[in-house]
Amino acid sequence: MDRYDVRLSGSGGQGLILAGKILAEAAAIYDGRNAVQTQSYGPEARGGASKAEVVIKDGEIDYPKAMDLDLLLSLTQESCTKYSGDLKEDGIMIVDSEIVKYPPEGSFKLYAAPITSIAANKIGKIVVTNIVALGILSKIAGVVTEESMRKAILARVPKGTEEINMKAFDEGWKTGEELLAE
Amino acid sequence: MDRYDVRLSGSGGQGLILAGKILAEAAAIYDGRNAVQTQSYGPEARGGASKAEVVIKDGEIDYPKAMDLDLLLSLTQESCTKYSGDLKEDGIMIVDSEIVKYPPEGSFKLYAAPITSIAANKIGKIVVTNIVALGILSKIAGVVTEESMRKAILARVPKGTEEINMKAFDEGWKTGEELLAE
Amino acid sequence: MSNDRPGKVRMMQGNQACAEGAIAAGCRFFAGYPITPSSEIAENLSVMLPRLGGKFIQMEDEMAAMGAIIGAALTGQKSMTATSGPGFSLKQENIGYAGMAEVPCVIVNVMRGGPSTGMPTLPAQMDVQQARWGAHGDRGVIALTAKSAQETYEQTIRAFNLAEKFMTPVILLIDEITGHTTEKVIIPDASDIEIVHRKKPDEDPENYLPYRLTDECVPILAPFGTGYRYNVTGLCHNETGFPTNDSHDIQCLIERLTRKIEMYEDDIIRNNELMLEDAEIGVFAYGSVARTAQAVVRMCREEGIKVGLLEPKVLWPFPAKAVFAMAQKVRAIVVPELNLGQMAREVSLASECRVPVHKLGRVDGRPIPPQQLVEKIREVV
Amino acid sequence: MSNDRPGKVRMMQGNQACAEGAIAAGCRFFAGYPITPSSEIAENLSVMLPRLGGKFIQMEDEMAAMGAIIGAALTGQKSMTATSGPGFSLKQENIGYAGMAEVPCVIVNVMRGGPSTGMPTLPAQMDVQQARWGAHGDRGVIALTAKSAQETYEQTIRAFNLAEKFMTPVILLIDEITGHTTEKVIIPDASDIEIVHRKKPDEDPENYLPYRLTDECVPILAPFGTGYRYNVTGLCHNETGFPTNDSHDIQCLIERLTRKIEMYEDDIIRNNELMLEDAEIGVFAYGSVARTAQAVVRMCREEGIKVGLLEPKVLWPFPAKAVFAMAQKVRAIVVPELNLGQMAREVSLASECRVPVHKLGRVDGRPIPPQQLVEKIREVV
Amino acid sequence: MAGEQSASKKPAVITVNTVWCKGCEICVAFCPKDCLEMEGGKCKVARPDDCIKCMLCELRCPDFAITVE
Amino acid sequence: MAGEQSASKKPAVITVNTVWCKGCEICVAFCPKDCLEMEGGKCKVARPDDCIKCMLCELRCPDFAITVE
Amino acid sequence: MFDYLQYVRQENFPHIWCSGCGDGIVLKALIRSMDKLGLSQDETVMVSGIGCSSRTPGYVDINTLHTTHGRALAFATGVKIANPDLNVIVVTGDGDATAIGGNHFIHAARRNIDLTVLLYNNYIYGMTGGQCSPTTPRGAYASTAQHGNLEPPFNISGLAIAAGASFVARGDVYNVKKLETLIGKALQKKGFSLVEVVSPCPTAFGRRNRMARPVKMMEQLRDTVVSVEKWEKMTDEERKGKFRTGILKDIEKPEFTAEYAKLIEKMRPEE
Amino acid sequence: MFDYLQYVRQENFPHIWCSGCGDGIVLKALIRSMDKLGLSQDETVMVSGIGCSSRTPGYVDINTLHTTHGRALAFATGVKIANPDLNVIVVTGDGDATAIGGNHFIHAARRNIDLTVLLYNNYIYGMTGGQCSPTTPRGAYASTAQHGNLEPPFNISGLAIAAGASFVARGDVYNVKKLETLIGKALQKKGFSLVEVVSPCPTAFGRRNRMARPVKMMEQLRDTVVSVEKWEKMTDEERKGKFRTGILKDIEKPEFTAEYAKLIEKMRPEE
Ligand SMILES: Cc1ncc(C[n+]2csc(CCOP(=O)(O)OP(=O)(O)O)c2C)c(N)n1
Ligand SMILES: Cc1ncc(C[n+]2csc(CCOP(=O)(O)OP(=O)(O)O)c2C)c(N)n1
Ligand code: SF4
Ligand code: SF4
Ligand code: SF4
Ligand code: SF4
Repeated sequence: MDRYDVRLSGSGGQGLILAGKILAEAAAIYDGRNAVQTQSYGPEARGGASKAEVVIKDGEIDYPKAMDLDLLLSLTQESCTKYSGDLKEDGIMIVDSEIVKYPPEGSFKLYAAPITSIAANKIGKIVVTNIVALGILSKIAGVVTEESMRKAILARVPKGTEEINMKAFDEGWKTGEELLAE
Repeated sequence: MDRYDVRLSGSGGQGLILAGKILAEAAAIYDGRNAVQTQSYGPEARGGASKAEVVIKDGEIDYPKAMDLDLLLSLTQESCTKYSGDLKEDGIMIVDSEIVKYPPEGSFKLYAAPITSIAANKIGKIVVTNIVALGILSKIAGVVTEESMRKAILARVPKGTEEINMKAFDEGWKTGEELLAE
Repeated sequence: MSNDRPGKVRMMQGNQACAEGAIAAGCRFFAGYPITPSSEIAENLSVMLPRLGGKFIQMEDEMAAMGAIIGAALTGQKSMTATSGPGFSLKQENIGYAGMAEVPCVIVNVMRGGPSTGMPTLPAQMDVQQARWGAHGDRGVIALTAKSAQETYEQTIRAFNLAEKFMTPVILLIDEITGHTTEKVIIPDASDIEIVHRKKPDEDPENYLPYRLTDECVPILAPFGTGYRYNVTGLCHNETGFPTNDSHDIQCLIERLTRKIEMYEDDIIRNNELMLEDAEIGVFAYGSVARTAQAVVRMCREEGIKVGLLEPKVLWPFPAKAVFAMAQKVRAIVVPELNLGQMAREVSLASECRVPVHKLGRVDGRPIPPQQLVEKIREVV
Repeated sequence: MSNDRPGKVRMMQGNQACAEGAIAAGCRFFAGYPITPSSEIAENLSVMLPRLGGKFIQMEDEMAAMGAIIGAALTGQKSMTATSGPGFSLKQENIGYAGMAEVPCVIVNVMRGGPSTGMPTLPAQMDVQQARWGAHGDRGVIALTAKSAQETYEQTIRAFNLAEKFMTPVILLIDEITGHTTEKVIIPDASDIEIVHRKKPDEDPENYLPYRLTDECVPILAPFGTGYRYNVTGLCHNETGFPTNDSHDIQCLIERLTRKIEMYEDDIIRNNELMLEDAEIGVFAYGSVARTAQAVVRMCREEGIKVGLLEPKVLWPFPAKAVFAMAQKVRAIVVPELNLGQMAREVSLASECRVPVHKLGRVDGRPIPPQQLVEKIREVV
Repeated sequence: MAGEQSASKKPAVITVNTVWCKGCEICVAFCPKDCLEMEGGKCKVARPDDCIKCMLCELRCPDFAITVE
Repeated sequence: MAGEQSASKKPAVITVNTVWCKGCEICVAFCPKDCLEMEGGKCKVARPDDCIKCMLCELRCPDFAITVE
Repeated sequence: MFDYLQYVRQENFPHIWCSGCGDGIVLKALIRSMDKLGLSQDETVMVSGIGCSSRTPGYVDINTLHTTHGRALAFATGVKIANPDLNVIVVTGDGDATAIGGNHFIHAARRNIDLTVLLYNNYIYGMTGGQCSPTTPRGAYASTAQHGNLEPPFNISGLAIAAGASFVARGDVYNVKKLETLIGKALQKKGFSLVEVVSPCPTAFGRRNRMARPVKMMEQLRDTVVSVEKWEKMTDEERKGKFRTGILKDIEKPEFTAEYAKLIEKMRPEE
Repeated sequence: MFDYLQYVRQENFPHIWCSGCGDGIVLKALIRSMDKLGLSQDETVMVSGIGCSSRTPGYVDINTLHTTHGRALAFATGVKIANPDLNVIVVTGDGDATAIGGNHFIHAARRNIDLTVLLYNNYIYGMTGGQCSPTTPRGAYASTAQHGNLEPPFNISGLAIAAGASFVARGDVYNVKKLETLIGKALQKKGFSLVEVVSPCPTAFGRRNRMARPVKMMEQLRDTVVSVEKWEKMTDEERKGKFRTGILKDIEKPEFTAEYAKLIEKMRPEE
């Protein structure tokens, strides 16, 4: 398979770097393919718009930074505006429908869901927003297997939080299904 | 005139560097020629054998270090042994006759006088040994004028010691005359 | 890369791979001072080392960190420090000391953009000449590079091996991209890893000369505390290790410090070549930029442009022979790098005017994307 | 040299001539840390400066000394420090800062033999590549040299002039021989000395941009305290002086730091040529070794060997054009230097393979006597 | 000192610059009169009339985001 | 401590290594019994019989040049 | 209403500091002190090193100099000696001033050169992500001390006193009015004056040490700070876990640039 | 007769120190202490920086490491942590330890790592020809202070105490037996221990300050040294121009390598 470039964007503290790591590990360790994950560093990465990128490929990954994006996830308006320029024409954009009010125009496929609210209301923990997003994303992108995603999540989240995170993933996955069905 | 290379050697603290500076200034400032003066530095220059070198020439002085010596002054046995190798076949060696008991053999001209004793006994100040030596040397070498030597000495020695230094130079000059007459 | 070798698969950052490589190489002493983008190396080792009985210390500054690893190395420990440009500058005096006193140790520089504080969180390759010439005085230098987490792991091990073999500080230059990119690393079985330990003296203490002149040109320094009492100094010294002012001894010493690297050049240098056999355009690229170049070679070939890649794994000693060989084959050489042509000048020198050398320097803290290099190559063609 | 110019004749060491030159250039701030063989520069200035209302301070180390002169320079003072190899290594980080923030100042390195503590009291020219590449990051570098007390006096003045003109740290490299040799210096009348002062802004504070991009490529920094309030940083910054992560701004900045030296190369570079017109063998020699070479040119000519000398007064930017011109005339180039070929490699690069370049490296702390160079030339012939 | 104003009788005008406010909650936690609240991650002036103009919220705001007049 | 030997009755054997002695005069100046003298820029044992073996000359000689037995 | 805006560079706001970081609080106290003393913005220079705290100069509308890590005092020494008419304020962190910059710190204090140093002590390296600093308490957690810190911390103020500073005070960002007073005193002092400001770093220190919420860190300050006056009357038992704030040293001694001016004066006739 | 020769490298004698330099006297006191404590020559390492005093390692027949200027303590820290079984002695000068090396000095003290530091304080830079050091008294002359030194000196022992050293003593080369005792105590202490040894430099300090003759410098020591015990009973007036020798601090506190060993122990089960 050709390379698949993903960017997860939002603001510092939303757990997107962890999400990136999980996605990459799902692909590379559990699906046995290759994946590289990068992110921005330093004080600039603290507040404001932040991002994590994952490139997935079967063969060796040359250029490690995301180039033409196959998928962009945006949890804030600022990050959506700032980071959507590289999205492919036939790419996928997933946004938090309640926060990203003005997604850019383009020929890409746009999927909007109230991701943060799902975490807050359906799971009751805003910290699992990233996992909800991963559920949606993996369903829609179809680039990693569901099983690998679950394994990767369980290997990464703090002990004792496995259940709630699985619930979050389930909710996301379900939301993804709904979005695809629409 | 061709370059004239002089090395003043002895042990640290005998004032040979000052002597070198005086010789160089006599030649360069008062005789209006060129002169470069170099010396060894660092802890090695403290005790043991130490040296100051002066090169005198009418034109520009290229290579600044003494090469083939026209004249070597040695106030200690160690320095005489260590530093006499570069003396020209027809060069001049001036030694303290009471201290340098074993001057090397060679075709150079050897002049020996009790330089330190002259300073100690005739002038009564061992610190002027260097000036006595300068007196002998300038008479024998004939490479700088007597008048310039005197000016250079007066310009360099501490205030209040002018007289005793002139006396030391006189004694040296006289000794030089005697040595030449021998 | 080594995806088909058996071993444990893990996802890790280049910086973590460096720490893992160090442990695998037998490193049991790390002294450092934090600096982005290298700090994760220290952080990982601060956790790992005490578990293995090894020592981690965060020193008060970079001079101290460099001094500490030299001290530790003299007790026989494999020792390492890690830093970035500003710290690398500060370590230079003591790196020179390690060179002069011939103390094996590894210095990792995860390059950011400079000069000065520059771009602490963005990549560059602006310290590659500094790795060669950063310290005062003349001596040979070994500097390796790596382009991925896997290679960082392997090159860290190699850095230790070369340090121990040639009794010299070895520098590993990676950049912020490599240091901070998380990717797959296959950790081989310990038994599959080649590990070199410095030689031990085989004579009695009475006959021991720490800096004995031999044909190998590499001294054998006994670890402190093992009964061989000798002197180590940064002053010019003779075979005994004591300071000397003797002309012959000094000339011998200084020449040997360069020769001991030069004479083993073929041993030390390693290159990777990609489709160079029939190439008309040669690309010389190292570190993270080599990944761009790999992509570009394939892209250009698809376009019908015969591009090949020479990718040095060792920057110093410079792979002059390989460059010269390439220069005899290709029509032009392109050198993309994250600086204004620091290695391009070496390529020019080594190619002995056989072909034009084109530089492509990017210094805005961004990697060179494949497209940019492709365009440069099109221009050259 | 300038024996026939009017002026006051004095005997002085190269190091004293450096101090005198600094005073003549308008230097009124010196911060240093003692080190052989440079200490006499500090010692002389510690006596002279307070007499002129200038400031001398001995700092706690070399990092501090370099920092202090940058701080002083930003108040508008002409500032200087002096050191030798080990201290030069320690100053590199802050030299890079001065380069990045574009603060004019002068750094004198009286070279001894290295690496490390090496030969504190013996001469060498082993830091010439370090002068170019010692600090991390990319930027242009100006480094001058001098071979006599007279030249040291003149080149110190020129170093200040270039620093002020191009808003950059300027390095003066002399060696222990030049620093410690006492000889005649003719001090010209103050009115005969060309002195450059940095430009002052001519706009109002409101419109002032410290790092404004102009065709000259050289910024105009107002002295602190004169009503222009701005920010100076070693981070990559834009025209305002504030840090930036903008790709375009950074690329502009880093490229400009190199270009602002490169574009004025012809202005900056100065060479001395001796009997090069009809030469068959070209000698490239600088600093104290150029004196040996002068003697040798004459000696060889007497023997009937047509030798000529190219003696650069500026080592960086490297006089590539002059070397290339020489390479087109002569049959071979010989590069005698007190290191293992640091400038010989530049000569090779610049001569573009027109002629063989032979190195003659002496690294035992002794100068190259004329006889040794003559023999080398005979060998080459 | 700023605190001297607390005697003044004019009602407090408390202004929050929500662009600069980073929601650290320090002003809210240490207001002696509990005038402030968090809303949407930013400080909100909830009970301005209770304000005694002790100025502590202003003095302690790290982000130059709250002023009391 | 070395000083304890001062009670011993054997006459002192004081040895000066004149190659190492740099003639600083410290031993001479601070010998409580004035046993030592300078000669030709080196220390000379002048009155060994007066020595009380206080060892101070040995202890203070910077050049490892004088020993007392 | 106090007008901070005339002293700050609004174009650079909001600043880069994290939510709840004490650095902004110190900056405001400094601005109020400067205002009260009527320091001229044109004649005041702020010098910093590298670190979160050292980013302060970017926000103050005076002459500002952001130098290399640890070297702020060296640069500042050059500025002050070259032009003693300038007010020179140094802003630095515990790492910047006492790890890599420790040498300049003790020497500037020894020399007693007229600099006002605001040292933001947050017990950690904030900028680089939470490594130990020389003031990290024994046993505390940091990214390079994940097993707990083994090293004892410096008493920074004590060190400055031993090194020769003429004015040393400690303040904190909870007690802001007192902080302002201490900074004002330091600014007025002719000589090396230090205000060590205990300032929380919720991000790099707090998160690892059960104080992720800024308010928690401020509460801790409130509960552990004791004035020097009160401290004197406390038993050792009572002092445990507390620290002193207030003026710790304030003496008169010759100041370097003043001494230098006398030297120049003395030399003048010789010309 | 005490046999120094078994501890020295005779081939390097006579040593390079000037006539009357105190450095040889300290070395002898150290050798006697080592002998008395039975320190194994094979298991003892001496680390120095650069300076006259730092040339000591060349003369002692143990493991010796002559490093870069100012960095002895950093190298020594590496040696000691890497192999805590070695006895590590650091020999350094006032310039080496408190000018360029000041940072390592305060940090080694803070860390309380088990090093024994002999700091030869001769108030000057001897090796480089008599420039000011951080201990040169105010008003004294030096090659970089030919108009008289403007800067106040460090109290080195006081600095070490403030930085956290567990053992601090001051001795001098006139009172050699006491010096030997102090060095012995320092060698036995588990922790950072400093012996500041006041040692004359007739060449670089004496000549410029009317004490060219070594004996003159020794006399001055004799006349200005006061024991700590006596010092306590003296009035401020009587103390003028005098200085204390003896043990200035001696406390128990955790030592770094011991703490580290505990950490390793704690980690072991996890493996
Ligand atoms: C020479 C050098 N070494 C290391 C660094 C990396 N660095 C930048 S800031 C910093 C520590 C900052 O800590 P502190 O001074 O306490 O300030 P804070 O960020 O906590 O305010 C370090 C280690 C650097 N920039 N330069
Ligand atoms: C980096 C560096 N800076 C400066 C020097 C020069 N230097 C050598 S020894 C010394 C000072 C020695 O003084 P001190 O430590 O007091 O020792 P002493 O010679 O007086 O025993 C200096 C400045 C050096 N070798 N390296
Ligand atoms: S001024 Fe005081 S009372 Fe008023 S809101 Fe602020 S903290 Fe509360
Ligand atoms: S042992 Fe004492 S009494 Fe005897 S010579 Fe030496 S100093 Fe004098
Ligand atoms: S103390 Fe030692 S060196 Fe000095 S005079 Fe006496 S024997 Fe000689
Ligand atoms: S990391 Fe800490 S010190 Fe830095 S801005 Fe954030 S809270 Fe403040």
